[in-house]
Amino acid sequence: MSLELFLLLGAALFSIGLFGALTQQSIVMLMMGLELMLGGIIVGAAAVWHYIAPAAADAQVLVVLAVTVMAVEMAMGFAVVTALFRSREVDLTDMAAELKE
Amino acid sequence: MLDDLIFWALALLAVAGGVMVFRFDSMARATYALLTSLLCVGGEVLLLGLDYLGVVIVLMMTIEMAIMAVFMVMYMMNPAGLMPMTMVHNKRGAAVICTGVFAALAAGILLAPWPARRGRSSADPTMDLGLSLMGPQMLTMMTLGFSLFATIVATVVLATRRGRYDRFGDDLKARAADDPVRGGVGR
Amino acid sequence: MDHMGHDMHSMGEVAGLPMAERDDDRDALRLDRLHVPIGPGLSDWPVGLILRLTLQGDVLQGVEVDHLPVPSGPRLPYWDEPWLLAAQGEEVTRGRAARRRCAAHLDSAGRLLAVAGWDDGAARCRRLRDELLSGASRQTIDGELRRTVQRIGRSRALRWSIAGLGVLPAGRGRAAGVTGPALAADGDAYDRLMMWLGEIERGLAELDEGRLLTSDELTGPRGRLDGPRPPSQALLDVLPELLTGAEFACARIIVASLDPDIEELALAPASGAAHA
Amino acid sequence: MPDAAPLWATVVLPVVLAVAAVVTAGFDSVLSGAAERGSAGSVREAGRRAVGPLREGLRLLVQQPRRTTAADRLLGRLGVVLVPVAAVLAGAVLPWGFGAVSDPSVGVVWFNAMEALAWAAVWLAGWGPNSALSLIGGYRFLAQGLAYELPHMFAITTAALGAESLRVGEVVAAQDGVWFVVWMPVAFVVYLLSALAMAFWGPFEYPLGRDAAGGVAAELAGVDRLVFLGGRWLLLVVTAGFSVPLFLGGGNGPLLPGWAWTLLKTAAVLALLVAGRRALPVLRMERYMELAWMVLVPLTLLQALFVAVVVLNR
Repeated sequence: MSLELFLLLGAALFSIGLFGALTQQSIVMLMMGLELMLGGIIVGAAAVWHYIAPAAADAQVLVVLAVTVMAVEMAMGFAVVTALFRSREVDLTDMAAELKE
Repeated sequence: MLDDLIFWALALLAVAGGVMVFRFDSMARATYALLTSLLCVGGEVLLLGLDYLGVVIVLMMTIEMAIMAVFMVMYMMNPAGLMPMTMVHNKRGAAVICTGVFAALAAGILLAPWPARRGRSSADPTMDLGLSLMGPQMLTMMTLGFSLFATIVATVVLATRRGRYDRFGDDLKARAADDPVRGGVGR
Repeated sequence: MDHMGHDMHSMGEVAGLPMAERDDDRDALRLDRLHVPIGPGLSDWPVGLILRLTLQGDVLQGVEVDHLPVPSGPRLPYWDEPWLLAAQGEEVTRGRAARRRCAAHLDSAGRLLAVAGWDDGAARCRRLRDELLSGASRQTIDGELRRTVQRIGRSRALRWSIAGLGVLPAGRGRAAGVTGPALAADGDAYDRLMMWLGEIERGLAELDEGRLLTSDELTGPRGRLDGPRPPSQALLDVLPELLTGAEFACARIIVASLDPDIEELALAPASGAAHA
Repeated sequence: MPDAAPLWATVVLPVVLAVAAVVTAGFDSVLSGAAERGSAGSVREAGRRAVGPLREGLRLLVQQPRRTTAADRLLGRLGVVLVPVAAVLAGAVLPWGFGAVSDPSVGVVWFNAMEALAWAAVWLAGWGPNSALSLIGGYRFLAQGLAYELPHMFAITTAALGAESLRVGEVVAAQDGVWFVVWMPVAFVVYLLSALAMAFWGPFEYPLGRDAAGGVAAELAGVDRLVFLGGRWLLLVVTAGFSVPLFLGGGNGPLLPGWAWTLLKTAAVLALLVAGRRALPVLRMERYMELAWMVLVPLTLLQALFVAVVVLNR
């Protein structure tokens, strides 16, 4: 176990999440990609706390921040999907983009 | 040694779960693959000695994914994955971008001269976190609090169709709310 | 790639099951609809009743009432027997009729309480029903029956739980041809339960009554038997209106609070005359 | 104060919990027998009724499992197994007397997280069989979770606040003098309510409601059913048992040793719940939800505020 390994794990999760967020058409699936990216960030922040600056709580605060962002992102995402679905019957990003035209 | 073993097991499971999120046809399975992945993240955080944050991640992610599954089933066209279909766009471009991002991150991680550990963790990192959030990081905490509050208001406004005029009449004088299903407080 | 994805819903079957289709719903979300029949055999369910439900989530968007074919033989509907026999000219004591009425209401109350999830109350009602039908004398059963009825009547939690479900005002009930306790209750599921409990307590006083039932007293546990249609038919007729828009659990409670008796429908053919 | 528990405790814990669950189920069976068939009359008959759940369990062991069309067996099975697993994991922080199998520094949060796991498990078990009624049951439990979880968290937090620690051992130690139930009655009552809700048992049986033909458990048969329903009794025992260290002083008490007091108090709480259940119908979530959010949440917040002020002035 070393800092590099943890960071690589974080980077892997981040990249997988990014792939999902870029490719998925469904807004809900896109959010799952975002969650995965935030999961990668959490691993990175916790590793930095443990291996570089355990005396300061800043990295811990970053984890708290990431967890909160996850919650906010999910809640807002589903609210937006519900509103979109109700008014336009759309749950795909491409279709939402077409609505602008 | 045991720690190494746990690290590798959790890491592989986390990555595998993450990959499976976008490979499963069934929405329920995709959601719970994501949950597996995030629970492993929580496990890694526990392994790093952050007990409180690790357990909180487990707690929050479980609840979050349980609710997420409902929305997945509600809005996705193929919730149970009984009809295999793909709903992706721009797969190749995304693959290139993501490989590039991972390569860049990995290069940075492996090449960067990481500083040596400064100081040592106190006996109770949870206490540190609390003191920090209530002290130097108070501004962060307040921002988080307000954004959570704003989220609650915004989500309700976005998601609901009925306002108080629908429930209590145009003059808001109706004694009992006109809801499709009656609640338990008897208003 | 697949922008027309939503049409996939209407495309036939998967694994031998029809796919759900989408349609308008209560919350204006146009979600998937499921067609689920419930009945004819289900615990705490009127035997023979079939409801073809259109469910969105657990909200009933549409209800079709159906029932198993009713054998129209010489056997009279069990719960209405004393009154019909009297109408045919047999000698039936008022005590026997009161006993049958009490037992019928205990049966209905037991079903309603079971669906409302009060196992204890339901079990007590059913035990008392069986004791009544097996001929327990008034002295032996009086105390416990009164205690049980009072206990159910006093339960605030039960009232909190089922009040406001399936409101059937007397005007609408009368228009649909409902008679008996459901009409007299003039209210929701809780009012109908209280009406049953009241009739049980009144019937208790008559258990040992030796006078004979006259042939024009034709009011069974579910209503007047000399009307154009059997009382349960009217109860079935009001079901769709009361159930549409209700949630699944509430729907079960509403059905149990009306408690139509499918057997009673055998009275139907001879309209105008109750005795078939 | 808390001693480190020996390794064998890890093995003994599930057994002890299972025995407690069987005893509780037996007691419940005696009470419902009295309602269904009149009072037992003889000790022999009462005993026969008490072993009813055990017999039923054996019957389920040999029963064939049921298969449904297009079921998601993996997820369904996972949900069924997770219920008892979550219960035992949550039970790991239960102090027996003064020593628990494990007493981590965030034991209170750990307990809560394991319960949340049961949340997801019940939905999975309802999703698995691809049946409308069991899915309705699964959704009901999610709604139930949304209703009880917040008041529940505030109630637990209040106890931790009173002890100024998240370690269960220290919460017990803080009740050396006055039990928390004395000055946190609201939190205690809310905790008991949510303990029942968490175990989806008694008045909170809504996800397994009779009206939905057994809800989540509608399609479960054989060993699956045994594991799921047995896990539910385990959850009930664990959640009821956790009220003892949180509010009832844990192993604190005169004369008797700590473990005996824990046992006595746990039995008393369980008896109260099993007997109290007989007076209540099922609380349906469309009603309870509003009650929980409009009444219980503010009440528990006020309780927490009160405790916080007391702690600050101590």
